[in-house]
Formats: sequence, structure tokens, C-alpha cells
Amino acid sequence: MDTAVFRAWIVSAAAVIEANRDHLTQLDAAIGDADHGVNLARGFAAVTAALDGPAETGAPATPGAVLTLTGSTLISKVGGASGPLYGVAFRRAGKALGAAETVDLPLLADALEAALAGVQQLGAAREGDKTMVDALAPATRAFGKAIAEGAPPDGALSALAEAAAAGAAGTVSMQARKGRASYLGPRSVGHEDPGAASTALILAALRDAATR
Amino acid sequence: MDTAVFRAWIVSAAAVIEANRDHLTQLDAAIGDADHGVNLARGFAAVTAALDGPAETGAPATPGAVLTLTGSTLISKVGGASGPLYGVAFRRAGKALGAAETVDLPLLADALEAALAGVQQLGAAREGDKTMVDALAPATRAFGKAIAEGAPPDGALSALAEAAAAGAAGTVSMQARKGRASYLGPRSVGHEDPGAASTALILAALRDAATR
Amino acid sequence: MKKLINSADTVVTDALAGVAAAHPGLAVDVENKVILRAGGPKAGKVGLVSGGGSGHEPLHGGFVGYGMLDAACPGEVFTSPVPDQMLLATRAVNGGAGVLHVVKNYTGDVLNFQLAAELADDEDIEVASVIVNDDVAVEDSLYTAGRRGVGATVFVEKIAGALAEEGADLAAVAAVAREVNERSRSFGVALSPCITPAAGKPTFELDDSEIELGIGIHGEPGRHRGPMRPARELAAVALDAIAADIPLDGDLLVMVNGMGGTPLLELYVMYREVASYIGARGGHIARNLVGNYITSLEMQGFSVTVCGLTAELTRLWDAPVDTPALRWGR
Amino acid sequence: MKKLINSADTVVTDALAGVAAAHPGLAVDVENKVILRAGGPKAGKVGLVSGGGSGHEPLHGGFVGYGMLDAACPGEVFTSPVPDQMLLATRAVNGGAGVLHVVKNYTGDVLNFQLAAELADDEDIEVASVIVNDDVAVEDSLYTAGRRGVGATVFVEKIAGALAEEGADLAAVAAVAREVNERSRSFGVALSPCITPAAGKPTFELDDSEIELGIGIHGEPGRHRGPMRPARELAAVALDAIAADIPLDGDLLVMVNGMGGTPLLELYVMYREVASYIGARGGHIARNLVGNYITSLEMQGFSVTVCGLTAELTRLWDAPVDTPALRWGR
Ligand SMILES: Nc1ncnc2c1ncn2[C@@H]1O[C@H](COP(=O)(O)OP(=O)(O)O)[C@@H](O)[C@H]1O
Ligand SMILES: Nc1ncnc2c1ncn2[C@@H]1O[C@H](COP(=O)(O)OP(=O)(O)O)[C@@H](O)[C@H]1O
Ligand SMILES: [Mg+2]
Ligand SMILES: [Mg+2]
Ligand SMILES: [Mg+2]
Ligand SMILES: [Mg+2]
Repeated sequence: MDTAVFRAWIVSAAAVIEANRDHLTQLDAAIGDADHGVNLARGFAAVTAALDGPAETGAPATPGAVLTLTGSTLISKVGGASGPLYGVAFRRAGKALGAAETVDLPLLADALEAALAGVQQLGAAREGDKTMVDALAPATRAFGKAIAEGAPPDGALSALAEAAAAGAAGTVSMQARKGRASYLGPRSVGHEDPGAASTALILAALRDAATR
Repeated sequence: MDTAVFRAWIVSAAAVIEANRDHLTQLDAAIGDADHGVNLARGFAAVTAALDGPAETGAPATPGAVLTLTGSTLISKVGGASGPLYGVAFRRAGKALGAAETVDLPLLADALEAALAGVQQLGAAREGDKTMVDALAPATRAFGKAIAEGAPPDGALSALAEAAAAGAAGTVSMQARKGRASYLGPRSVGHEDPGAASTALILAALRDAATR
Repeated sequence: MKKLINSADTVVTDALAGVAAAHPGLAVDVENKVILRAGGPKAGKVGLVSGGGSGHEPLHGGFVGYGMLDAACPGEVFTSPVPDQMLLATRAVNGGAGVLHVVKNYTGDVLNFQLAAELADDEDIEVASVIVNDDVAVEDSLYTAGRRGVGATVFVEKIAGALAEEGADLAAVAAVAREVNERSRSFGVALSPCITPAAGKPTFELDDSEIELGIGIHGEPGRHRGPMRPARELAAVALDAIAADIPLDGDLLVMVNGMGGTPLLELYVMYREVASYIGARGGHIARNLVGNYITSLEMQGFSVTVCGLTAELTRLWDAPVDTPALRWGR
Repeated sequence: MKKLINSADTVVTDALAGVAAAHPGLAVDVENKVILRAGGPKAGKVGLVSGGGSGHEPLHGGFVGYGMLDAACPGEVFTSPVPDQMLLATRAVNGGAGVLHVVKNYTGDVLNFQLAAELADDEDIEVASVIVNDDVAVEDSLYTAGRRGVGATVFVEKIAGALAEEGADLAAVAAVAREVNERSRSFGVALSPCITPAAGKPTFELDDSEIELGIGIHGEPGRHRGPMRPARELAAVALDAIAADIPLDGDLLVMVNGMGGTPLLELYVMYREVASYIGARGGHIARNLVGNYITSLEMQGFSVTVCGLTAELTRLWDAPVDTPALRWGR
């Protein structure tokens, strides 16, 4: 997967977030403060603009640079809890890719591991706390497992996206222990976590971009 | 008509106002500030209490004293536009009755004239301005006319009450030039004036008390 | 109706008990419904008394204190107080230099203050009255109740209060109060009705695309109903109406007032539009207020009040004031 | 949704332009969304920076000025600001004595301020942070996001700001800020939801007999839904919850805060009930605030915040303050 694939991923992630802006915001209205879709849409709009790069430096030249720029831009534009968390996730993933011109499955797996580690280090959420971790962690595991079993790219990427979607769906029955939803205590049960939902959307966009 | 009749009038006027409290307030909500029924009910409740008189002086002993006490109490308890206006009306009527032990139709007519004069002097409203004057003025005229034509008490009092009711109904088509309703300009047309409505109720109570 | 009250009948006296508990600088006669400065009348100082229906807080009780009012008489919600309250207040604040009644132009307020002034006169207390009538939504006419008194009341009470604090006589204090009123105009817009505790129902119904233009401060509908519009256009509607009556040039005192249920965030958006409208017409906003100063319970909406300043009026506006709702300089 | 705005996207920057126009004592960077005191940093004075989502006005921008904050960073409505804003503010207020970040305990605010502090550290600016977490509706636990920061933020900013104004060092200012937070507890009740401009829909639905108990300041539902009750009972619900956490005896600083859409008349009714509850339990309200200080847009409801005072904290509370929303002593 080359730089073009990673650009395509981020661009279609931005499109998917924009398309689901109100849906994500309504999920957040139920157990949060009704801004998750708005926050991410604002951030990813800035990312797509930034991807064409500042006049001086030009567009990012490597997959790693694409993700690092994505992360930095999200930190600067999103705010809220998800801004720093997604920002750190993309920045850590970008760093993990280093200067590689093309990315193979194992390297992508390392990047996802690094992203997950960054989110958990910053946010201290564990699986079951009803956060984006509940989509990102199982997705990362499933991707690693598929690779270990010798799955082809599209198979591994489908496993990634499906595990993320299943993980997001699984947050419905959880009681939140982290983030705003935790203030609702038992009342947080029965609603899908908005950040887990957006993570599933972003990883589905990765599968589509990489298997196109 | 003796002191007992005038007491009975005021007591039943209080009851009728209380019964129509919400109706009068809703009329006021449409073209005013939704307090006329509440104001008058508060005032007349205080009047009925006051009618038993302060321990020292005892209950008012003459028809004039009943009306003067009614007026003073309304001024002290009602507030708004209708408090001073009804207060002055009853006080002027009471003064007009002087120390008379019993009141005949001509003397009652004088009292009503005095009440009307007091309202117009204080409020400067003329007929057609969409105020209580549009009930009180025609009622006073009809009463005087009936007496001049030699009508018996119940006939004259019915003429009084009917003219008041007709006058109140007539305010529906008027554009207010006085009071809060005047702020609505043309939008005040199509609603009955709350003060005219309460005047009609109070004069109907007079008829009932005097012809019982 | 959901309100933070114990009962509709006791809302005014319960709130007065709260004012008494919260503000040691005030002396509140809860039973007779009079709010006074603690420490009694100041000998030789003109006393300032205002009053009107409750539901407009902080007006008037929130403006009792050094440099502003000496007493406020709150009536029931949206109902003018009674002469007994006004007489009590007038007696209590009379320091021998006479008393100014600041009266908003509503029939009820005017008539009750008039009866109170007659009673005070019987007691040889010198009383002057100023009628505030700044609302341009209502045209002034001899044959009607005339323009309503709204936002300018805040300006009149602050500036006349400052002059009285300096020891000016009753004629001078009344004169400056009238000058401020004459130089001031207001216009109000409602996005929602309000509910009086006693009525328990909204004073009118508005759908999600409609607003009331030219409202007063008693939850009444306005002169017209119209479609909702952006802040910039609403500012222009209000200021066009004001500019038709007074010039918007020179030094101005401008208040963007919330009706009670509108967030401060939106009032600042409105202030921005008001300021750019006035700036574009060569006016200079020398002093301003942005916030809830004269309200209609929980009504959503705003009003704009503009007063043409003179050097003297600016000086009096800047003079120290120390009340629950307006405080600076001490 | 009817709001006094030009568009949902520009509401925060439009309001900031209004703040800039209204308050000459402030220097507002509208583009970067930072509110500063005019006149730059005071050499040798600890700088105080706070920030958070917009929609809570007057918090925080209304508390920037002498004796309180040096800078505020408003985010989008109910969304914490970004590190870039906080870094700009931190640089701008650094007078060489370091900068205190006053952070309400929400994951977003905490994480963004944490990233900003790291960036400031790269620039060798000494930064300390105090996390405000006074909301007793949320139980505190290592494994959760912990208690929310609500009303105590106003107390922390006023008292720490006063000590900083006196020239205390960063450690001392941070210590008093933490002391105030530890001594303070709050509880909030909503009678209605609110509507964020971006969402355009109410954050929850409540019927005419229901209320939300244990709410925060972001329009979120509370811990429980319950039936509407009289003011006296609502005061008891809030204060029972607070009393379970801190003693209500001795000298207290008490705020009865409106959520934005509740009339001042009702807040005084609530204050009366709060004062009598505390009085009956032997507490003494030495200082108080009644009004809208930390809001959720147009939400109707109230919160109560109680802080146990010491002589030193009372002295710092009484120290002169000159901000748009809190002013006394000058
Ligand atoms: N401590 C945390 N660790 C991981 N994810 C978190 C944490 N706190 C919140 N989140 C995620 O952030 C999402 C909310 O994001 P957003 O609504 O944009 O921010 P905010 O809650 O500040 O309004 C939640 O749905 C959750 O998935
Ligand atoms: N100038 C006036 N002359 C005569 N009656 C008046 C005048 N102004 C108002 N009213 C009467 O008072 C009524 C309103 O009374 P009320 O609602 O109790 O007082 P307010 O208008 O102060 O709320 C009106 O319906 C009208 O009949
Ligand atoms: Mg959110
Ligand atoms: Mg009325
Ligand atoms: Mg009234
Ligand atoms: Mg948020």
C-alpha cells in the first residue's frame, strides 16, 4: 500500500464521517453532549485541506507523513475528548510507519498496535469501558490474527473492519466507565458509544481504500 | 335597598369574580398580561374579609360605608390598572350614597354616575377605547333611562346588567386605545376586554343581590 | 408549567425573603413588599423610589443601593404594586429633600404611583415623578396609553441615582431623569412567550419559525408577528425602528438586554451586530451593557436600548454604583 | 430551534467579536479564540488560564480581568478547546512566574490542556494544573472519568486569581486553587433540556412533570429522572447530596446558580430555601452569589455550590475583582 492508498483512506474517512455527522452527533446526544459528529467532521474537513500540504513543503510524501499530518491536524481542530485521542492514534501510527514508501500487512499491524497503545496511554480506558477502545482493540487483534493465519490483504482488512463494527455494536450493552457517558452511570447502558461507532467507520474506510 | 343588600352584592360579586378568575385571566392573556382575574380575585377576597370590619369599628353600617370600604380595599390589594380604577369607582359611589340607611333607585343611579365619572377622571378613557368604561357607561345610561321611564326596580336593574353585558360584548370589535391592549394596535381587535367583562359580572351581581 | 417555586401565591414574597438573605446591604420588608437600602434615609439626599410588577428582575430591586435607587416596590408578577407599598417606601427614603418616583409608563404603574403621590402629599412629603416611555414599538399619542417604559428605566435609575448621591435637589434629579428618558429609545423582540406562575399557561403561542416584534416586558405579544431571522437582520429591525426616532450619532450608551431565557452567548452575538450597525452609521458606543437587566421571566428574546450621551450624562453613568445587579467604582 | 445567531458555525466567533466590542478591558483574539486582559502579561505575576467549551457564559471569558483570570480559551459549544488555543494563551500570560491552568474535570478538557502543557514545557514555560471536580452527582473513582467540574470553578478562579494578583508564586496559587476545589461541592437540577446550535435538537426530552437530577453543564441528562417538586424539596435534594460529602457548618460560601433559562426571581426563591436549609443545620452563609455564572445555554434549572471558608479564603474572596461578570472593590 503506497502513499496514494493512505491519502485515499483519509479522504474517504473524511467523507464517511461527514456523511455520518448527524448520526454520530445523535449517538452523542443520548449519552454525551451532542457534538461528536460535529467535532470529527470539522477535524477531518481540516485534514483533507491540509493533505494538499502547505505551499512550502507540499503534500506529505510517505504513508507515515500522511497519518502524522492527519493526527496533528485532528489535535489542532477537533477538541473534545476525541480530538487528542484520534490525534495521538494517527500520529503514533504515522511514526510507526517511519519513512516507508509502501506498507505491507505486518507494518500496518504494527501501526494499529501503536495507535491503540497511544489511545490507552492517553485516555487510560480499557476494553469494556464503552469507548473507542472497544472498537479499536478487537479490530487490531483480529487483523493480527488474520495475518498470522496467512490471510490475503482483503481478508485481513475485512476482518479488521468487521471486528471494529462488532466491537462498536458491543458497546450498546456496556455501562460507561470513561468519558462523558460515565456520568450517566447505569443510564449509559443501551446506547452505542459514538467514538466506537466513528472508529468502526474510519477502519471500514481503510478496508475500502486498501482493497479498491 | 339596605346595608344587607349592598353587603350581599359585594359578597356575590367576589364569588362571581373568583368563579371567573381563570376566564378573566385568559381574556387578559390575549391582549394584556394575563393577570386581571388573579388581580381582582385577590382584591375581592380581601374585601370580603374586610367587610366583617376591624375589631374596633366593626362592620360598615351603611350602604355607603360598604362601598367605600370595598373601594379602599381594592386600591390596597389589587394593583395593576384595574385596582385604582375599580377602587375609585366604589369609593366615589360610596361617597355619593352618603350616610343613607337605605338606597332608592335614583340615589343608586347617582352613585353609578359618580363611579363612572371617577373612572374616567382617573383613567381618561372614553367610550370606544375598549375598557371597562365600555360596560360601565352604557349600563349607567340604561339604568337612568329605565328609571326615567318609571321601570320597577327589577326592570331597571335588569336593564343595567344587560347593557353592561352588551357593552362588554361590544368591546370585541374595538381597537384598544387605552390600557395594555392598546400596545397591540390592530391586533387588539377580536378579543373581549377583560375589564369590561369583569364590570359586566359585577353589575350582574348587583342585579341579583337587589332583586333577590 | 415547571418553575422553581413553592407556590404561585408565594413566589414574590419567597423571592423577597431570598433577596433579604442574600444581600446584607438591603433592608427588605417582606410582608409589605418594599426593598430599601440598609441604614435608613440619608439626610438631605433626594430619595429615589421605583417599582412595578415582579418578573423583570433584576429590575427594580437589583438596582437598590449606593448610587442608584433608595427603594423598590415589587408588585405581584406583571402587576403593578399598590399605593400602600409606594407610600411606605416614600416615607422610608425621605431624607427631607423630597422623593423622586421613577415610573414606567403603564396605566397600572402610573395610576398607583399617582394615588401614592397624593397620599404622600397629604403627609407633606415632596414628591416628583418621572414617567419612562422609551419603547418605539408603540407610537406616542395623546389619545392612547402612549409608549411603554422599558430599558431606559435602567439608565434613568442609574444616572438620576448618581446625581442624587451627589446631593443635587429634587428638581435637578427629576430633570436629569427626564433628560435621560427623552434621549433614550428601545425596541424588543421575543423568540418565545413566558408563563406567569398564576396563569400557568404561555402568554401566547409561537411556532418554531415565528417571532414577535415590538414586545414589551409583560409577556404580551408584540406589534407584529414575523419569521425568524439571523441576528444581523434582527439587530437591523430593532435599530431601524430606533433610528427613526432618535439620531444614532455621537456618543451613545447602548444596552443589549436579554428577556430572561436567552443565553449570554447569543446576547454577545446580538451586541456584535448592534455595534456594527451603529458603527456603520457613524455612531460611537461610549458605554454599554450586555446581559439580563429588565426581563420577562423566562422569555427568550432581546431588547436594544440606545441613549444619546452628553459629557455630564457620561460622568454620571461612570459614577460609583453598588447594587446587587450593577456595581462599579466601589 | 430559534437562536439569536447568524449561523451555527460562526456563533462562537461572532460572540467573541461581541465580547471584544463590549469590553475595552479585554484583548480578544477572535480568530484564534483566546480572551486576554488588555495590556499584556504582568511581569512576575503568575498567569491564570482557563478554558472549556462555549455555552457556559459568563464562564470563562466573563471572568477574565483584574483579580481573576488572565486568559480564557473558549471551544466550540460544549466542546473543549484545542491545545493550540491553550498554548497561545499560556505564552501570552506568562510574566515569568509561570502559568496555572484551571481545568474542569472532563476528559476532553483534561487531555487538551495536558497536551498544551507539554507544548508549553517544550518552550520552558512553567505550567501547573488544577483539576476542578466538585460535582457530587458523580461518584469519584479511579476507574471512571471521576467527578465533573462545575460551580466550584467560579470560586477557584476568583480566589486563586486574587492570590496571584498579590504576587504569590505558582506553587502557592496552585495550592489555594486545590484547597478551594477540595472544600467545594455542587449539585445541579434541570427543568428543561437545551439545544446546541450545531445539533439543533434538544439534548433530551422531558415532560411537564419531570426533571433531571444530578446534571452537569453540557445539556446531558442527569443521574436520575424524577417528578417536579417544590423549591423547598429541590433545595433539600441538592443539599442532602452535598452534605453527604462535606460538612455544612462554619462559614460557607454558597452559590445558587441558574442554568441559563431560569428567571432570577426563581433563583432568589431557591436561595431562600438553600439558606434556610443550611441555617437549620447550623451553617453560616458568610458570602453568596445568586445568578447565572456557569450555564448550559438556555437550559432551565439551577445548581448549588457550597465551599467551606477559612479566614484566608474569605479575605481572598473579598479582594477586589474587575471582570465583565464579577466586579467589586474597584
Ligand atoms: N478516556 C477515554 N479513552 C478512550 N476514548 C474515550 C475516552 N473518553 C472519551 N472517549 C471517546 O470519545 C468519545 C466522545 O468524543 P467527543 O464527543 O468528540 O468528545 P466529548 O466527550 O469531549 O464531547 C466517546 O464516545 C468515547 O468513545
Ligand atoms: N385608562 C383606562 N381607563 C379605564 N379602564 C382601563 C384603563 N386602562 C386599563 N383599563 C382596564 O383595566 C383592565 C386591565 O386590568 P388589569 O389586567 O388588572 O391591569 P393591568 O393592565 O395593569 O394588568 C383592562 O381590561 C381595562 O378594562
Ligand atoms: Mg461529545
Ligand atoms: Mg393585566
Ligand atoms: Mg398587570
Ligand atoms: Mg463535547
